[in-house]
Formats: sequence, C-alpha cells, structure tokens
Amino acid sequence: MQRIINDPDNVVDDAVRGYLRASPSLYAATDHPRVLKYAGETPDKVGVVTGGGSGHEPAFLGYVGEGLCDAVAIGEIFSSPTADAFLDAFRAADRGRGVACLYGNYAGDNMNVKMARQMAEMEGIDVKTVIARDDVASAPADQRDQRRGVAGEIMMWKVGGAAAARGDDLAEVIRLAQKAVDACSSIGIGLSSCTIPANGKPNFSIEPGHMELGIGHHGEPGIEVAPLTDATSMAKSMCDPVLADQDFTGGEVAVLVSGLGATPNMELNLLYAHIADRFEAESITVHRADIGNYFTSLEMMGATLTVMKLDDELKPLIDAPARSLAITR
Amino acid sequence: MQRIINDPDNVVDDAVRGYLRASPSLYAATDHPRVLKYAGETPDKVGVVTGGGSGHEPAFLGYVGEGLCDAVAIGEIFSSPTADAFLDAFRAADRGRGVACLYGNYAGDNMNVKMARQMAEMEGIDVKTVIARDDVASAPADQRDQRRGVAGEIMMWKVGGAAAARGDDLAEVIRLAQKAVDACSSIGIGLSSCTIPANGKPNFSIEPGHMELGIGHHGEPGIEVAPLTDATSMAKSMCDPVLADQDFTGGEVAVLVSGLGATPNMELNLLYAHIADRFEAESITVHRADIGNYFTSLEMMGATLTVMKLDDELKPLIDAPARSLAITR
Amino acid sequence: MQYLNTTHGTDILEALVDVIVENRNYLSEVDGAIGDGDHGINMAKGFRLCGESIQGQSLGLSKALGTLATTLMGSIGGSMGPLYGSLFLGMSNAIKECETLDARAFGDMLTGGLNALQGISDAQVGDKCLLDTLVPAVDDYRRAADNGEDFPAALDALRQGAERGCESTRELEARIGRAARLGERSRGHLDAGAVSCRLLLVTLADSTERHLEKAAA
Amino acid sequence: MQYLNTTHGTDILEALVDVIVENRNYLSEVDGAIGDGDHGINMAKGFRLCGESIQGQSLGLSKALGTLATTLMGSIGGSMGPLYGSLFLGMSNAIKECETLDARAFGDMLTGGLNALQGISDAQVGDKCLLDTLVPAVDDYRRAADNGEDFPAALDALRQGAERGCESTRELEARIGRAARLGERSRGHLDAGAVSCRLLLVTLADSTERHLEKAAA
Ligand SMILES: Nc1ncnc2c1ncn2[C@@H]1O[C@H](COP(=O)(O)OP(=O)(O)O)[C@@H](O)[C@H]1O
Ligand SMILES: Nc1ncnc2c1ncn2[C@@H]1O[C@H](COP(=O)(O)OP(=O)(O)O)[C@@H](O)[C@H]1O
Ligand SMILES: [Mg+2]
Ligand SMILES: [Mg+2]
Ligand SMILES: [Mg+2]
Ligand SMILES: [Mg+2]
Repeated sequence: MQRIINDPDNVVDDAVRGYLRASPSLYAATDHPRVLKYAGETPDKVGVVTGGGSGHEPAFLGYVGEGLCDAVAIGEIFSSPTADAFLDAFRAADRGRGVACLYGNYAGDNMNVKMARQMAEMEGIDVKTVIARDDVASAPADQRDQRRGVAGEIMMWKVGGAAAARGDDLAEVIRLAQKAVDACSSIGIGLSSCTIPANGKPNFSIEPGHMELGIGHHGEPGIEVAPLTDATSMAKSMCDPVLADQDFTGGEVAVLVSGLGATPNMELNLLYAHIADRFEAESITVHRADIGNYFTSLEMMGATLTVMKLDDELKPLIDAPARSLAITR
Repeated sequence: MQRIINDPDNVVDDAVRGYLRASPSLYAATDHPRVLKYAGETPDKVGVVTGGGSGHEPAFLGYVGEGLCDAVAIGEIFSSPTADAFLDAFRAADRGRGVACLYGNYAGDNMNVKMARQMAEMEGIDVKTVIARDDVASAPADQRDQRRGVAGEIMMWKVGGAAAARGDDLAEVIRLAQKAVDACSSIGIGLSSCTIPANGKPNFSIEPGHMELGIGHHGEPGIEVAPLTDATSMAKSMCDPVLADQDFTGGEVAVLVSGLGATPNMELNLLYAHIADRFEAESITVHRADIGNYFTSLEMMGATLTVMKLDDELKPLIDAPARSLAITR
Repeated sequence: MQYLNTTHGTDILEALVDVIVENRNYLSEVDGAIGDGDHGINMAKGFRLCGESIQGQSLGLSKALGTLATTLMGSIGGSMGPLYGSLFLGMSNAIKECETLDARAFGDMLTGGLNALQGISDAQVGDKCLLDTLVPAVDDYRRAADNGEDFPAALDALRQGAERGCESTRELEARIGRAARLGERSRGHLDAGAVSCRLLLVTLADSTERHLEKAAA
Repeated sequence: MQYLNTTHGTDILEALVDVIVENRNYLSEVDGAIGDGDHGINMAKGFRLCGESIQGQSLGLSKALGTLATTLMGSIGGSMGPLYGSLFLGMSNAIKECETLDARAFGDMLTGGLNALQGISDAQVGDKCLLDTLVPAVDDYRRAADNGEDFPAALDALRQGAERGCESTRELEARIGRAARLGERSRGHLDAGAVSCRLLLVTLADSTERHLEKAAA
C-alpha cells in the first residue's frame, strides 16, 4: 500500500487538518472535528449541508464554498459520518431559514441523517432532505428509490447551492435540488480496485483485462463484469443504459465525466469524445461538459458518466458562479 | 494495462479530440493537429506558448486559457512535441507583439523549441524563451542549468500569463516569467510507476514498501530510493532540500503540492499539513497553497512540492484572475 | 419470581464492553472473509469509548444503555453506529421507569430495542446482518417468557436463539452491506454483525442471570 | 576517380526507409532492454511517412535528404526528430549545389550533417547515444578519404566506424535519455539510437557504392 499517511486509522482526521491549513479561505473548523463549514461570509440564507464517507475527494468537502454547500459532515473512508456530525453540520449551516441536507442513498447515511434530523428538530432547526438516486446500474427505473447516489450529487449541490445563494426559501431549494438530481442519470465503469488505508488490502478485485460496468463508488457490484474493451465500446456501454433511463433526445443536457481516481484526465477526455459523438447522433445538445476528477473512489481506475436534462429553470443554476475546491466558475 | 483508450498509438490524438469537444470555450483547433489555442478573444498582447510531452495532465494543455497560455504544442506521451508543432503554436499565439515560449528543461524540448524558434524568426515572429529549471533533485544549485523543469512551470505560466494579459511587453513578460521560475524550488517523491499506453508495461519500477525521493516526471532517477516512511517524514525529506535551495526564511511564499496522478487528494492535504507545520517553524508565511493534481505523470503515485518566494511584484501576478482547466481564480 | 435490579447498569455494561473489546480481532477476522475486515475495529472503538466514559460511575441500567447508545451513535458512524445505537437507545427507553425488571419487562426492553432498530433500518431477517441474530433471539425469548417459563429459562432461550440465528447467516447470500458485492460467494461465511450481536446478547443474558434475585415471596 | 550522381536521391532514400521499416521490431527490442521499447515505432513512423511522400517522385539527393529531414522533424518529436532531422538537413544543405559527389564531397556531406546535429544538441561521444556511432564513422570516413583512399574504401571505413562505434555503446553507462535512469545497469546493452544510426550509415554506404560511376577519365 503506497500511501502518504501516518497512522492508517487516523487518515481522515489528519487529512482534515491538511484541508484546513491549505484552504483557510474556504474552510473553517467547527466544534466537531468531522465537520467543516464555509469560511466566507454567508448571508441570511437557507443552509446547505452534505456529507458522506471519505475517499471520494473532492467529494464531499470539496463542494463546500460559495454558491455550493455551507457545511459538510465527514465520515471514515467509505463509511457514513455519525449522526452527531450531521447534526453539527446542520447547526453550522443554519441561519434560521432552515437547512437543506443533500446527500446520497446509502444505508448508513440514511440512518445517520434520519437520527440527526430528529435531534435537529428538537433544537428547532428545520431540516429537509434530498437523497440522490442517480445510479442507473443500481436498480431499474421502476425501483428508483433503491438506487445509489453517485456523481449526480454534484448537480444537486450545484443547483441547490445556487438556489440558496440567490435567496430561495427552503421549500424551493429542496424542490430544485430534487428536480436537479431527478434530471440526472449516471453510470460507472470500474477498471481496478482500491485499498482503504486502515484495511491495507484491495477492497475487491477486478482482474486485469476486465472491467465492471455499473460498479458503485465503493465497489458495489455492477451490471456485468466483462473483458476490457476499447473506449469506443465503453462509451457505448455507458451511454446505452443512461440514455435508456430518461428521454434526453432533442433536449439540452449538462454532462459530467468523472474519473474514479487513478485514470488520467486524457483518457476521460478521450472517452468523452465518443460520448459527444453519440449525443450528436441522438440530437442531444450538450450545454456544458465537465471532465475531471469530481467524485472519486480513492485510487480506483475507471470513470463515471452523469447526464442531466436541463430546462430554463435548471440551466442558470448550473451556470451560476461558484467557488470551491472542486468547482470554480 | 487498465486504460480507457482505443489504439494505444493514437491516444494523444484521440484525447485532443476529446478536449476540443469537452471545452469549446477554452480550446480552438489550429491547422496543426497537435496545437490547441485559446478559444476566447485575445486582445493585442504578447503571446504565451508552452508545450511538452503528454501524460502530465492537466499540464500542459490545461494551462491554456484566460490569463495563462494562448497556445500549446502537444507531444506524444512523455515525448517532446515536434518543432513544427512549436512553430504552429507560435503562429497561433502571435499578435505581432512577440511570443514568450515558457517550457521545461528537457533535451527534446530544448532542441525542438530551438528549431521552431529559428523557423519563426524567418517568418518575422519574435520568440523569446524561459526554460524552467526548478527541480532541486536533478542537479545541485551551482549547476542549475542542468536542472529539470517540474511543477514550478505552473508558477511561470501563471506569472508570465498574467503579465501578458495586463499588457506587458515581451521583454517584461520574459523577465517576470524568468523571475517567477527562479523563485521556485521543487522536489518530487515517487511511490509507484506508470505505464505508457503504447508500451504496455511499467515505465520503471518502485518496489512496494519503497519510495523514490527526487524522482522526475518521467521516472528520471532521484536522489535516493528508501523504504516508505510516514507522511511526517516524507514532508521532512521534501522540505529539507527545498528549503536548503533558497533562503525562504522570514519571507512569504506560494506553495503548490501536486499529486503525480493516482495519489488521492486527501493524502496530498495530509502531507501539506506537515509542510505547513515546518514552514511555520521556519517563520515562512504561506500566502497561498494549491493542493491537487496540477502536474501529473500518468497514474504514478506520489507528490511534488513547489515553493515559490514571493515579493510585491510576483504576488499580484500569482493572484491575478485566470480561467483554464487547471486553474480558475 | 425472579427479577433484575436495574442498579447493576454499570456492571452489565462493562461486560458488554469487555466482550467486544476482547473479540476485536475475531470480529475483524469474520468481517475479513466477506467484508472489509474492520468490524472489530469499529465496534471496539465505540465500546471502548463508552467503557471509559462510564468508568467509576454507578449507573442504572437504562442510563448505562443510553450512554452506550449515544457513544456508539457519536463515534462509529457507518451503519453500525445508528443500528446498535438505536438498539440500545430503544432498550434504554423501554425501561426508563423501571427499578426492577422481571422476565416480561426484560422482554419489553428487548422488543423496545428491536423496534427502535427497525424504525431506522429496512434491513430484514435473511439479508445476512445483525437482524438474523437479533430477531430469532428476541422471538425465542418472548415465546419462552409468554409460555410462563422462568427468567433463567427465558434467558437461555435468548442465548440459543442468538446462537441459532447467528449460525443461520452462514448459509445466507448477503443482500446488504459490502458482502452483497460477492453475491453467491458470500455463502459459507458468518456475517460479522450477526456475530457481534450474538456476543452481545449472550453476554447480556449471562450477566443478567448472574444478577437475578428472588423476590421476597 | 569515382563519383555519385545525385540524381539517385529517391533510390538512396528508399533504401534508408526500407532498412528502418524492416528493423522496426529489432530497434524496439533493443530500446526495450534499457529504454521504453519504442525506438522502432518512432523511427518507422517518420521514415514510412517520408517514404510515402516521395513515392513516384524522382528526387535529387539533396532534395530527398531534405524531405526526410523535414518529415522527421515534423512527425517524430522527442529527441530523435530534431537529432536525425538536423543530421539529414545538414547533409542536404551541404550538397545543395552538387550534381555529383566525389569522395571528398561525400565527406563534406557527412560533416555537414554531424555539424548540424551538434549545433542543436550537447550530447557527446560516450553518452551512449547515436553520436557514439556517428562520430567515429564520420571520422574514419574522413581519415580514409583524406589519406587518398578511393571512394569504395572510404565507404568501407564509414561502415566499419559505424559498426565499431555502435558496438562501443554496449559497455557505456548511459548519461542521457531514459537509460540514464539505470546508471550502472545500462551497461551490457547496445543503445537503440546507436543501432539505428549504424543501420542508416551502413545502408547509405551500401547504396552509394551501388550507384558509384567512373568519371570519364
Ligand atoms: N444496511 C445495513 N443494515 C443492517 N446491517 C448492515 C447494513 N450494512 C451492513 N450491515 C452489517 O454491518 C456489518 C459490517 O459492519 P462493519 O464492518 O463495522 O462496517 P463496514 O461494512 O462499513 O465496514 C455486516 O456484517 C452487517 O451485519
Ligand atoms: N538528449 C539526447 N541526445 C541525443 N540522443 C538521445 C538523447 N536522448 C535520447 N537519445 C537517443 O534516443 C534513443 C531513444 O530514442 P527513442 O526510443 O525513439 O525515444 P524515447 O527515448 O523518447 O523513447 C536512445 O537510444 C539515444 O540514442
Ligand atoms: Mg467492515
Ligand atoms: Mg469498513
Ligand atoms: Mg518513448
Ligand atoms: Mg524509446
């Protein structure tokens, strides 16, 4: 395990210290060691909170900033933050106008957010949630409530964060964040595994010469393990289920291709060329494409594709200014 | 080799096509398939050009944009662009006020730039160069002309690009870019090798449980191969030679910690915490720190540290606005 | 009739802490077969913290279980924090008012824990998780108590239900958690959460039995 | 006295293209031992392109060498593009005005190439690169020609110098290029650039010799 760490059991705390030192204009500490809040001035607005396990950097903490999230709860590697951490993130983000907690559909996160929300209500903090379920590989369309949240969460944060920043009330922020992530269909393709520092051995295995279509962000099983194909075929394997999930034809979309960690950016762009070809063939207009490491799984190789259907309401929120480690526009 | 590619021999061309499709607001094609130019309006200013081998993404092409480089020459993986490509990049960037070609000290780049410059002069394009030599591990301080250019190039592009953007003339852009990279001392630490697609096997090897201090961006030999230590010791091994190279004590610096590709961001931030501790102990004030994948070596694991001494002339240029894939501020 | 005096909270809790801390490596080993091998680390971290926080205090059982619940919720995260947290919080809440517990009240405590846990999770018996231990153990306990068996016999039913339930996970295909990734290949191994749950229930039964008193007839 | 009519440019060039394309795998194999195994790929790419671009044309030698130079410079990149590009450009420039080449003029052509190459690179004999082949080959040729040996004998000196120089790289420790990473371990292997240079010089000598004509006395 070739890592830049000290005690493998303290990786997350040690990294949080680094983030605080490196980006004091973005992050401020809170009373909870696993909660960071935006360091800038936040006007009187709806608070936006997210959280999840570590190991997905820049998610989740990289989306704290201007026009995005106000506070983040940080879990162990690939493990939900505690209910306490979510509660403290709610406290840090609340300006009296309520808190939108925007996170992904994982058992641990669901339970911890649920408990934190109960505790917050007791303190008079109004918390509403949107749970991302954009991974088309994790369940069929008619069981959307079973689906995992993946990189569609980024669209949810962007839209929810922008709505909150312009002064929308909690109900509206929630409506728009929900609309944003409902407009997203995503899929991942895994080319190699990754090693959680505290475990010291690969989390699962993908044989060289193979790939796993539909793999989850922690190595959750995908649709199919198949021999490694070329990028043209991979693009097709990813576009087919995504384009079958919603009717994107003739519309305008935002596209996000994220690396899983160790796949170089040039390969992500190379892959995107084929995705763009396909969209062109289906008369889908790409309003914007973001290609890079936006939601990773430690040092996994592979990529995820997220396609979001845009309309006049979502487009300006996707394009709105933002400043954070992950997105600055 | 778990890669998202088609023909391994065409990776670079295929990726360039992807970059063009993904970021039409940043990149425009030129007559040369291996030259991209900034797609936005460029006022009447000194042209800034860079170039180098591929596999270092976001370097080099990720630094084309507003307030940065105007055109880039793109080589094969880990191999200098052709003289023709440099020449066409000069042509694309020239607005009649001359071109600053800012690149790194590698034999191939030196030769190709030299030839391209001769051809450009024949066309009446005035090209001046700055050659980055910031890697302290590649030669002692009294043989600085032997040193390789590494992530200090980013500071050179940022400062040169900002100077050109505000209208400085060629001599001044060159002076400032030279001053910027002279103010930089860098070092890398490698934890694993990487595989060039067309070769299909690792470029060199680092045994598990070992690391190479001072490794170059293509696996050039470092100062020492040593057993893998913890992050605290790695920070010391990196800070010692860098801080010995120039007198940073009591001054203000910009710090850049770049991953080599596959090392997760959280480890880079974790490492930075220890670097920041050291700087504090030496009364060095960090004006800004950028931590992320800024100059990579395909999927190598490891990190580089670049420290740049700031003064009143360099600081505003480092902080000046920029928009590109790699840096937006 | 026999009953448990709830003043023994600290004592009973320390036994729970001890059994988890002692089995730290074993639990991780079980998790290693089809999970990521950290169940012992996660559990021991939370239980040890709780042990430290109650040290030297003499707590009632409800208070002790409540402290365990909040420590787990505040320190483990993931799924185990809220699941075991709710279980012990539900148990704590069910006996808030009680100074003594007879076999029926003890059963209400177990049911309170199970209900709280099920209020927060959709996991089912058969998914290959701690519920595969917990549900049959609580069912068996209640059946014994309802059938009028005495307190020690009911505790024995709890133990046996827990053992049987835990053992049942060996043949199950995991439907939740990391092991679900393995599908068919998750068969043939015990589930780590089911094992920790068995350790906790058996230890709870043992230490309760040690503290049973005869009511002055 | 013997001379080469420079009208045979296409023919001579095709021989150079052929020898590189035929030895594509061999050159990569040599590079694979202490480099990254792509020297054959890189060289064949440039030479094949050049072969295609001159096909069907009847070029003078200077023009043919100039085309090779610009194709290499425009297509290979790295170090090999400019190094071989300059070499052939220097050779081309040295004979721009010549309709025939005698042994001395042929030597001037070689020297012109070497000078151009050295004008662009600081690489030295002993660094373990193509200069280790080129320099002794050109030296030996010149010495033979200056000593008044006839054209075929001088070409033979070129061949032998190239062979000897190439072979000398086996014992050298690489100081430049990728192989420099290996330090001591780079010994015992030929340098790929030195091998391609030997192939080119030997082939140049061979095809020149085939085209030699006797001047009407
Ligand atoms: N969604 C869930 N609901 C109930 N139990 C679960 C769930 N996910 C996992 N478990 C239980 O958690 C156990 C593993 O716990 P642990 O190793 O501590 O956490 P992790 O899986 O995050 O490494 C499994 O053996 C299983 O019993
Ligand atoms: N700086 C240099 N100057 C002269 N020759 C060099 C230099 N670097 C490499 N070479 C030559 O290049 C050869 C390798 O060429 P090639 O494999 O085509 O390129 P690369 O090293 O980029 O893969 C080496 O065998 C050596 O002869
Ligand atoms: Mg586990
Ligand atoms: Mg775990
Ligand atoms: Mg090469
Ligand atoms: Mg090579």
